[in-house]
Amino acid sequence: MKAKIIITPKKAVLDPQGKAVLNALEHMGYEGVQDVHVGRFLELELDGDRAALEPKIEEACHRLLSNPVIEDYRIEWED
Amino acid sequence: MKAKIIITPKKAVLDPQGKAVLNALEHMGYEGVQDVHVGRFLELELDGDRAALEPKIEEACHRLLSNPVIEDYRIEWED
Amino acid sequence: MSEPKITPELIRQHNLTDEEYQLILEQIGREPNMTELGIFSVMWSEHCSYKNTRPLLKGFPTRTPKVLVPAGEENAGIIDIGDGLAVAFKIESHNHPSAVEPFQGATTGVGGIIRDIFTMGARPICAVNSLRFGKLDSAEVRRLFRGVVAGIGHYGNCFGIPTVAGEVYFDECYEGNPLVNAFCLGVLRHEQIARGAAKGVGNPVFYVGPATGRDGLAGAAFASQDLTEESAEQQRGAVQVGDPFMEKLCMEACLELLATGAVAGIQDMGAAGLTCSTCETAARGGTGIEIELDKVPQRGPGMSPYEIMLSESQERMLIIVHKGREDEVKRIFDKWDLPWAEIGHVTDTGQMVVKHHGEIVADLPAAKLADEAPIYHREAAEPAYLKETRAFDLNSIPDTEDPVTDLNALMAWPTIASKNWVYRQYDYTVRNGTIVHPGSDAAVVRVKADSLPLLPDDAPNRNEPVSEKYLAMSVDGNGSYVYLDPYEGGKIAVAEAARNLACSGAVPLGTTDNLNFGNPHNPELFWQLKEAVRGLADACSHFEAPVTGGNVSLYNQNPKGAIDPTPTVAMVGLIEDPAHITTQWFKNEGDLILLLGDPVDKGDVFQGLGGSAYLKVKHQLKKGLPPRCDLSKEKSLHDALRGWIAQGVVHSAHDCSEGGLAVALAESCISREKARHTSELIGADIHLKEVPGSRLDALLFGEIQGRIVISISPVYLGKVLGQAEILGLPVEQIGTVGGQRLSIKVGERSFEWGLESLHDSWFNTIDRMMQD
Amino acid sequence: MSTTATDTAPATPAETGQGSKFSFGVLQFPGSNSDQDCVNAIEVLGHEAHYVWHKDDQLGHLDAVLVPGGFSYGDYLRAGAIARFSPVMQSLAEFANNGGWVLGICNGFQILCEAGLLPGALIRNRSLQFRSEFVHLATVNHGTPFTRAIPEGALMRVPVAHGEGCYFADETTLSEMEANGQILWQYATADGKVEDHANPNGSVRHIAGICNANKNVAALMPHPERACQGLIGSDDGQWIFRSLIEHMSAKA
Ligand SMILES: Nc1ncnc2c1ncn2[C@@H]1O[C@H](COP(=O)(O)OP(=O)(O)O)[C@@H](O)[C@H]1O
Ligand SMILES: [Mg+2]
Repeated sequence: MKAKIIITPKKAVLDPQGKAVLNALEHMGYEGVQDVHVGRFLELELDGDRAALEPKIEEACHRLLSNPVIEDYRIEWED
Repeated sequence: MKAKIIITPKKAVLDPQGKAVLNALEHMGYEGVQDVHVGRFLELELDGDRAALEPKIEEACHRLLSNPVIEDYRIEWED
Repeated sequence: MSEPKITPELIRQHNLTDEEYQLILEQIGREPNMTELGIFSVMWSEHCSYKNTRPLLKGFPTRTPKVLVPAGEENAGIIDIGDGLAVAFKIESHNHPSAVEPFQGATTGVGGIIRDIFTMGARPICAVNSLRFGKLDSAEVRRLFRGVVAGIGHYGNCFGIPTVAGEVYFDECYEGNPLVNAFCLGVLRHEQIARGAAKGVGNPVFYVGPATGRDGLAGAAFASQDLTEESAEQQRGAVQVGDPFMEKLCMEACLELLATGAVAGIQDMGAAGLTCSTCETAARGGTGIEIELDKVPQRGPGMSPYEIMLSESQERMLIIVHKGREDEVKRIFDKWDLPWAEIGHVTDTGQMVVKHHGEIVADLPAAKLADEAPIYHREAAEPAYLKETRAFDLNSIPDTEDPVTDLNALMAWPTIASKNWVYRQYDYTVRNGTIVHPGSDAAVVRVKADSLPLLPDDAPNRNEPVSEKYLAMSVDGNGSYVYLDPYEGGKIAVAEAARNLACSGAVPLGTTDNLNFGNPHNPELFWQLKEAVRGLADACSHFEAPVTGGNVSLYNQNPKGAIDPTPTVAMVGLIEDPAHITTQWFKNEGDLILLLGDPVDKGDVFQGLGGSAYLKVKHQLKKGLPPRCDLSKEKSLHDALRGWIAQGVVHSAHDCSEGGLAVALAESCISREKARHTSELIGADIHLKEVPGSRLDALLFGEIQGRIVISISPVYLGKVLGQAEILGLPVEQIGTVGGQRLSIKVGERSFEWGLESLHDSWFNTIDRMMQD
Repeated sequence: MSTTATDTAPATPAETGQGSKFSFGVLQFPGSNSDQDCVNAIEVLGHEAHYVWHKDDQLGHLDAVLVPGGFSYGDYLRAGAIARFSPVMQSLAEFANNGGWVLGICNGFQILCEAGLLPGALIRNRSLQFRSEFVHLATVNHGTPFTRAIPEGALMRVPVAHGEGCYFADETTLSEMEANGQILWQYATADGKVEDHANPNGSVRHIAGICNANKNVAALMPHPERACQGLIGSDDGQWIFRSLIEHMSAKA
């Protein structure tokens, strides 16, 4: 079982990385890109009962994996 | 329209971040986590014709957004 | 989008008292609107107005003939270093933001202080930091420590400024309220000093740097429901995120622009961003300023005037340009791919006028806002706890029976242990100027031609060679001493900084200080502040190290109470000749070890144990009278040391601070780092005389002030002792350098430490504690 | 199968008969921060250095090009990833393909790898922390334009300052590089042992610096340009620049 976690900067928080990538894409002539956000991706390989794991992984996301002050996260489960 | 790009280190490449997260999770008593991989997540907000954009974004992934020597990528499209 | 009505509730949320609100009504002769209320609230905050501390700060010595720009006049003071060159330096705190988000809090702290320096027209050449955390055995403290250090490193490393010195203390009083004080120093030629004044009616006002977002609005503690339709979270504002890359470009562009002569005034947007920069420049210029918010680059749609004016988005500057030279701004900022916008102009009305969608949203008297904030003479009362701490009798604790274990414990105590875990995360070699790296008493950097800002193409001195200068700096501040005796503690903070400079061979040029204290409304806490400032001021006068600027951070408390009052003092000194640059570690087998200053205070043999590291580590006590500081003795000691250094006599000099003589000796044996995992260890054989009535713990671990351990070649012994006698300075030979052990004999008793294990516990403790 | 660089290296502008004072270009990207240090080092050695702005594309007049350290474009995305697309990098590729001498340092190494001018890539330090410290470098191949003046067996004490300096290349590439003598420097202990303990970032085979198959493009993570004067801690870094100067003089 896998939990895929995507962590992105909160909307209101400055994302200089996204800006830099956006500028680079524009410079290189890629058109049609309106905005870029850069975040992190975590893949957890898990073993056990999903129902039991879910709240734990949620908690881990909040406490350790993301920084709730500046980041949002979401989890996708895959069996 | 959005292109969501997930970039992960190739298997053969050291993933110290994954290791660190795995250790931290173990340390904090989270059980059932077998392995962790850490990568990057990019969200591109796009405007235009998807069929026309697809090959371009593919190319951008290959040329700029990922480094094929050390990374794999995959793209998910969302309307 | 209607602005809410001003209610008592709203006024209170803006941290304004009823009296202050009355004063606002008097100053503007009407009710302020929401935006104006916000503007007053930030301008009259302690951070911008110093309303609680201004009367105290008046006591600081601020002028000597070398001071070119004194404290308080501009963003940073400036001091002459000779040959037409000058330095600008300042320290600033980012304590509360770092408690909320350690990494970003620290980065934006570093970014802010670097901006203050290049705003003066100076090129920043090095950074220093002073940090306080709770005890390292708490996971939460480790998280904050890790985040802050990574943040400071990230900003400085990316920006390309070497972080060359600092200090870190761990004490439970800082739990939940870490202190993050960042210092930056820049250099410039006298004629390159830039001013933050809006001069020249009609001159255009430019905004340069990234777009304005809702960053840092939480500071204004404001939560009105119908200001915008955005989510509550966005209304609260977002944590400020630092972008060192952007700031590096911004600095290069600003220095390039300043070299053209097109700039009439320049000011960074720090706390209270656009508000503070517009009204302060107008106040300094004796002019008015008018801006249009529609022209301000904005990160998101729908920002209100209130939000735009109060945003603390980072890396932005306000530049007033001589009319007709607008194109130079555009050319240079386009070259650096930086956003710019012309947002207004200088007026002669004395008013700060802000327009939005064609309407006037603020119209306030600039000078009153900037300079006529209320001033408070707060009540001060000697704290009750002092009775108890002073009454502590050192006779109630037994003398040490096992100095070997005690020294090992002190060396491994995080406050004393090597901070290499910290500074190995800081680039300290960039700019090719760092001569003494972190790890000695004071850092030493050189000023060379490429340290200076650009000159105009037609400057007559453009190709003149620049004579190299050598600057030393140290930051110090022992909060426990200040807690136990604010006046003496304040003096000691300055004396220690000066002593560290003397050990490196430098003469003090000036001081910048950061006052980290508790709530000034509490008379006991205000007393601490008042007394400490008096101590700082007396000591700065004594060392002829005028205060060129600084920062006040009040309300530092956690639920258990206020932090220990912690003034951090950064002092900068000058070394004339590179041959005089001195480091703290022993170098040559056979050198003689001398102690400058008395081993113990003969009048009070326990002196130095009160408030000491030893008392905390061994007896878990923060009590007693801290050491006294005799300023004139200190000064003659420093002068004598510099004299011997100039005569080429001194091979190493290290002062005794936390942990006393034994720790200073041990550090002199083991602190020379040559490369990764490669320290050079060299032993010492010490013989101390027993002082009648004294105790072993006081002799080895007492922290009486005014002591320096030096090593010299044996041929100079007579010379040094002879000169010391003439000067009336207590100097004694206490041992020799050499061997593979540190051995200390006291009378008949003898103690020994292996260098490897001393080094291991000192060098690796923090690293080991952080491995989790 | 080792050939010396002098056999294989194509002509450089220096060969066309300039004096003995060589002209080095130092690229400047937005975010470069060791560019001044490179100029400083070259000047200490008595040669000329000129900044080349990232939007310029003229390199032909230069004898050698240094790609300096720093955080080009903030190192956003990946260190060096964005810089490689700037105009000057197109010219640099040409310059290198024509046999021009190119030395990348720190961020310069990252950029050259990203640009494909050198094999492999640089990833996060295994400690996940920035590392700033002096290291010792052992020279693996003394027979290149970048190493020829380094005394046999000598260790160079130079600083590192990077967060992403862990060199990676796959095994095939590494074996090829080794066979070609493209591994130039490895991290060593103070007594010359190449081992894990000495390695500040976790690089494969403790690699600190490499060159291309043609031996005219080299790069390393440590900063030799910050170690060219005893006053700032070491002058061992001079050997690398001296090698290049000696080589160019021999060719001139
Ligand atoms: N946060 C830090 N950043 C950089 N250098 C530091 C830091 N903390 C300590 N250091 C360095 O470690 C050495 C020892 O510091 P400290 O024990 O405070 O010295 P002292 O007691 O002489 O003031 C000094 O060279 C100091 O600059
Ligand atoms: Mg000291």
